[in-house]
Amino acid sequence: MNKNQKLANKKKPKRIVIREEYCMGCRLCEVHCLVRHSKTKNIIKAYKGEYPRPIPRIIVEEKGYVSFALQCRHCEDAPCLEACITGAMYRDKKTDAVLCNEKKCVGCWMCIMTCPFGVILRNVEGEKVASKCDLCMGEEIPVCVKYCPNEAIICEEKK
Amino acid sequence: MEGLGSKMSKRPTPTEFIIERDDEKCIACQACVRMCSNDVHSYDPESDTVSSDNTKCVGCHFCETICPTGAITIKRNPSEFKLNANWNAEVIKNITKQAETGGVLLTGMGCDKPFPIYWDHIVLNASQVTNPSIDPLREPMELRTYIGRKPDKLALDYSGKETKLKTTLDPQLKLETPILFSAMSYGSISLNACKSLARAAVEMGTFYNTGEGGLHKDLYKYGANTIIQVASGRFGVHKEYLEAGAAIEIKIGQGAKPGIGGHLPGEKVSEEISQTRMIPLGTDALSPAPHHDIYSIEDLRQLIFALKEVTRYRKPVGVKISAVHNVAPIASGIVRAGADFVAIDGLRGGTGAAPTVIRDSVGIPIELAIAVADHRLREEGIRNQASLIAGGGIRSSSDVIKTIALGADAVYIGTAALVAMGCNLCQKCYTGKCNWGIATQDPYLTKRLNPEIGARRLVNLLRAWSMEIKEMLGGMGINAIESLRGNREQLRGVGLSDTDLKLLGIKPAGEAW
Amino acid sequence: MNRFQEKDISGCAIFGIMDQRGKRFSGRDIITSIASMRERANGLGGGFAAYGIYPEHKNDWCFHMMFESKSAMVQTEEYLRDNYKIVKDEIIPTTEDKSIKYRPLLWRYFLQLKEEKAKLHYDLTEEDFVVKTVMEINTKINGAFVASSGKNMGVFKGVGYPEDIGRFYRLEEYEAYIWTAHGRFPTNTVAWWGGAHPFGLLDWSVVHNGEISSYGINKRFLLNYGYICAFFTDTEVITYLFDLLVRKHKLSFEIVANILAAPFWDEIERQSQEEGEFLMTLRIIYGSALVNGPFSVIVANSKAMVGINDRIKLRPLVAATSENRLYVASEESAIRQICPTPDKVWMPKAGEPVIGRLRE
Amino acid sequence: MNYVIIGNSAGGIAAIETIRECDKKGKITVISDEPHFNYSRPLISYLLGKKVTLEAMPYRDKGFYKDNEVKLILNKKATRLDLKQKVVVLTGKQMIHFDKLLIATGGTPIIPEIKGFDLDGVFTFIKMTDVEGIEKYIKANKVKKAVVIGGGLIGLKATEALIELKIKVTIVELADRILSATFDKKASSIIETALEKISCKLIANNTVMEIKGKNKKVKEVILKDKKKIPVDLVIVAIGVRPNIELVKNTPIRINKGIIVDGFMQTNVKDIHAAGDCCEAKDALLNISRPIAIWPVAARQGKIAGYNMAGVKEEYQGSFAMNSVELCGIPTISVGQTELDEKDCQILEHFDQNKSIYKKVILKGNRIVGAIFVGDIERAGIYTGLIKDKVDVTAFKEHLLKEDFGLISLPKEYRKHLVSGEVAVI
Repeated sequence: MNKNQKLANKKKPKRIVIREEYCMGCRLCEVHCLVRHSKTKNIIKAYKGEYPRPIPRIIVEEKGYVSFALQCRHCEDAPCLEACITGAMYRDKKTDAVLCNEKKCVGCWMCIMTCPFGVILRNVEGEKVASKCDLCMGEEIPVCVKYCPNEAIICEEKK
Repeated sequence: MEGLGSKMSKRPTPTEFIIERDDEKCIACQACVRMCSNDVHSYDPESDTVSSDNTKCVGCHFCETICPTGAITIKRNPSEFKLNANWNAEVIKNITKQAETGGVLLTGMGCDKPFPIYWDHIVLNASQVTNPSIDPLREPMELRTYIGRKPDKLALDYSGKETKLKTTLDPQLKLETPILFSAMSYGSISLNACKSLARAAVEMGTFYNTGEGGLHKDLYKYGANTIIQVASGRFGVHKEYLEAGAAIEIKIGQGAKPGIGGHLPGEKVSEEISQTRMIPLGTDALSPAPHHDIYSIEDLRQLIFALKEVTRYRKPVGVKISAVHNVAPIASGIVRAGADFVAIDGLRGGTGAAPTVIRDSVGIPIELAIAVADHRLREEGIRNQASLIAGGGIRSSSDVIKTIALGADAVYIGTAALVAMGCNLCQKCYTGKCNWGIATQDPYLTKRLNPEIGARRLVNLLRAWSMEIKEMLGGMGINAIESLRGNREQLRGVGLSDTDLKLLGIKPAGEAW
Repeated sequence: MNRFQEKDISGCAIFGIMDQRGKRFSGRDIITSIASMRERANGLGGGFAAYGIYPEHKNDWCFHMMFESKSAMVQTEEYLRDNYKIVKDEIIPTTEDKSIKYRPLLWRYFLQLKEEKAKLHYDLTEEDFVVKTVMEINTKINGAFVASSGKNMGVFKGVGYPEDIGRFYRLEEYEAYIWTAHGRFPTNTVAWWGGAHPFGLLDWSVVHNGEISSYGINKRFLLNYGYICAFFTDTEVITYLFDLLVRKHKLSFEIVANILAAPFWDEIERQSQEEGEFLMTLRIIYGSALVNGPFSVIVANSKAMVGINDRIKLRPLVAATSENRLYVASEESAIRQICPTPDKVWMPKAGEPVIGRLRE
Repeated sequence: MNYVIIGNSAGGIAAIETIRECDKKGKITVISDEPHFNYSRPLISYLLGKKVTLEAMPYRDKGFYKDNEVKLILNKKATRLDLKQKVVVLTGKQMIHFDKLLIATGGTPIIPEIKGFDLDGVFTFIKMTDVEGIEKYIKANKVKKAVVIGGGLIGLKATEALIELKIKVTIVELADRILSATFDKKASSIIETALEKISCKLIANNTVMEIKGKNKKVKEVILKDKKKIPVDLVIVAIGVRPNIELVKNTPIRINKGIIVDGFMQTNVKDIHAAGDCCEAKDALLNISRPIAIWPVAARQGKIAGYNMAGVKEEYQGSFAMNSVELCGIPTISVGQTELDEKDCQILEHFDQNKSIYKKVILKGNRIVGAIFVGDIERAGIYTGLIKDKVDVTAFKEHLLKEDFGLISLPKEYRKHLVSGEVAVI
């Protein structure tokens, strides 16, 4: 284990907090989420040159002037984890994040049925798999947090 | 000719801005479409492309900032009228607009005309050899400032064993840095903007000013760092309001619109604003040009003392005026009327809405105003009796320090604070469509200003300026701001006329002590 | 350029001796000690103040005058005669000294204010009237300068090294209980006799080493109280500040030290509530009298001698006592030159005054 | 502490995880009568249809038992319980002592009383061994035609898998339509139409009376109406019932399944039960009954695990729900999907062209059931509303709108969902 990994291990699990009062509805979180989960990780190529087009794992809801982004809450008592029949949905030991191993997922959608936030999406562009927020594993902070221009999505350490 | 008066008669004029969209970069994510309050951008699902309508663009640059690929550039329209020093493009456009509408031209922010900026013709001193400069990173450097009436001398009580203080100071405002946020009302700016200012004032140990919009219930908790304004409209003025702040400021005038009142259009008078201002929902909030209970200096004195009575002499009561020709004697009159501080707002001071012609043609620059007012008060031996706060177009720490050296105790910043919060001076505050969420009450837009970010940016600005002021002070070998205040020996003029130099009370560059 | 319009910027050596019993002694010692700090001066100014030298005229105002022309003297005398009874006037005795090249006409007057003038100016104290006289002469009569205007004291100064000036004025022949001295190193002003130190007003005399960056506001602060700073010297400003704060506002030297070299806010906050409030009030009222920039200064009047440093001690100041004598100097060596084994030698802290009072 | 778990599927494994979470030291022994170290039973149709490989069947990886320090006993059936000695007796008379026991023996297929059930080529469809048997049989006998008895979820998933293998399938269903237990008529008909499109034949209102064979191999089924269908393979999928063989004739109380309390404990101290073999609280119906679905088994296993390890956790009850993609159409049904219209209010959205059907069933001001066919995005939000028994009066008209989301919910409830703050409703 190198030093960086050691440091990463020490990090306290984070959680993403959504603050609808500051969401402007620009949807840049969606844009950057899509790019982060594209093959090329290049914003222009992801939009203009990738087929199937990648999909964002964050949802922006809007009604009137209220809007907010929403992604997996990585629940402590996650119903999707219980419901997953393949073991594709798992809890990352290091970060406590709920992740989906898309290679294992068969698209039974039990997770969609049980997720009370409705933030697990069917990705049917390629293999049908459940698509969800992975907290941008490998990034310092998730890109939705990083690029939200108004700090409507913030990262805070889990209590 | 009857009836021709104010009918609209439209004729297209060249747009002010051109929006350049780099189609190779545009990913049609529609962030610009969603964000523009002026509906400049639109998306065509058929071709999956975004296009822009230049005629609606006000040049606020929000879309440019938000565009994730940098595909948008806002440029000034290079289309030019035949070159004419007298009848320039602005003049032609204004006449055309008025020929169409028959109305007064409105604008926002401060005077943008090329009057001389005296700050840019004043330079500061620094220590060389004969005295050491001081490094503010290593040595204490003090910016603390007290605003309020000071006695001419200390009174001591010698009656007891030990000498005791007999002087009881009049109420003072303690500033950790000599910069305050000037009056911007809730109404002219959003509640989030007010919150940003208030929180920044709390963190930096300074003050923000309610303007004439009353005090929203969410803002009462910042009272210790609030200057409560009483203006001609008396919006939202009640006992609780007057007692909520640390000081009271009677607003007589504003640099951007000396001599005229204010007008908050009914569309901006939302539920919350109507409650705060205590006016009916959706009605225009009109501030009269004068206070109708102040037609003379005696009347002002009565109001000053009425306010002092209400607050039981626990809070300084000041008066804000715009800088006009007689600013010095007026300031003197105000001090003699009992004000604890006089705020002077110069020609370049901002506004949420003012007739363009007033904004650009009335009043004098703050540099001259503060210099003559300070001088006058000293001449009369009453400088101690009130503090001077100068405002109106202060853009940098250099402007701040020069203004203080000219004689101000502290400065008010308004426009600079707005810029820190995002404003790009498109001057369209009066439309209520501010894309930055500052000069608007539209809930779609106000949420764009996260007060945490706003406050942080304001704090950063004040920190940066304070640090720069300390550096400059240190350079002069001074470690307390009071030793610079009114210390015009530290200033020199460059390229100023003898009259300017005389009025500013400074020597020309090149002249030694 | 008019020499009056240039502010003095200087380095300098300062020295002061006081016999706190009031016992008078000759000026020989102080010439010796100031000579030892020759390095600190550059020959462009030196001077002395002496207290107790005119016991026979101790109730008369004594003006030490410098005239650059006969006409200036005539005008001045006319003005003085208008307002005062001239008890006595005489040339200030000097000796020939090769090092002293040019010299103005040096004259002293012993004066008593005419009663009718005092009545006419009932709103002024006699001291205020004397101050007014000094200001009038200094600003209105071309070529005339009042070097000192106190009682039973005098200022002796000129262009040259201080020891030469001292010999020139034959100071070994005078006896005083306070002597202060100054060796000047002006950096960019034209040397002239009036510009040398000490600066005197009433019985105040000030010798000063430093440069005051707050000069501009100190000057305007004084203007608020009717003091017109005509000579563009820091010394003048300090003199007036002492006159204002001690004579007019009746503040003690300790308090004045806390105004001129005010403690920092964080230091004030560390004090007890009462003390903190006192210091805060002082700073709020007298902020513009804070003397900012490097200085060490020795201020004297007929009753006391005070040495103070700036608030961060950017200039040297040493003090010593030996029996009844108090010494204050730029350098310890200068003290030991005439008092090799003092009882106590110390470096006053920044802003901490050294105060010697005449024991009654 | 000596923990013994009988059963190695959803309930058992969830129990292992929670016991280990709370008790790092105790000894855990798992007994399974299957040879596989673990696998996901619902995946067997995917395995048969070759959508997943054998390697993908386990839903916990190989290191799972080692990491959790579990002693795994495979291929041994627990045959008897000695409650006095606190001992489980295995095949071969091996005895395993326990301090705490979890019975998670799952379900057992319901076998109809049909003649010829014992013929070769007749299979149930529950376990991996079933798939192995079917695969072998198909290969050996070049199976072309099959009959699936039962048009429930298992039957349909089996059908789908067989169709993938290019076998013609006829479904025989006793009810008037497929998926009658979980779907309403409209939902059923969408799937029936889709089945037709892939040439799957459905015979409803009917049942198999007899299976006939030749050389002991299945050849033909005879329906109730005497109609004969020639077949090469029969899969019986008419449902499961709790597997309670082990506890019969013990003091452990049983009804349809093993009866447990709110802490998943049976009437005998230190003996818990979880999963398809037991019956626990149905949160919607407020009765005890077996709900044989994966998420419920996992939840019950988890609760049982906590309580066995001494951490008091109460089971809040569950309700029926199913998600399955049939013929490429995703479907979800939650809660009570068929109620008498007098007792409830029904909101419906039906788009025949797009084969999209959504239905929300309300009782009073609360949602008690929902069906989604074709478009299941965000269906979990409704599950949540059912589970939390949220009063939907304020946003009832938004429930089936296309943009329905958390934004349609009252701000306070939304905040509670997003930030975990306590809801004030």
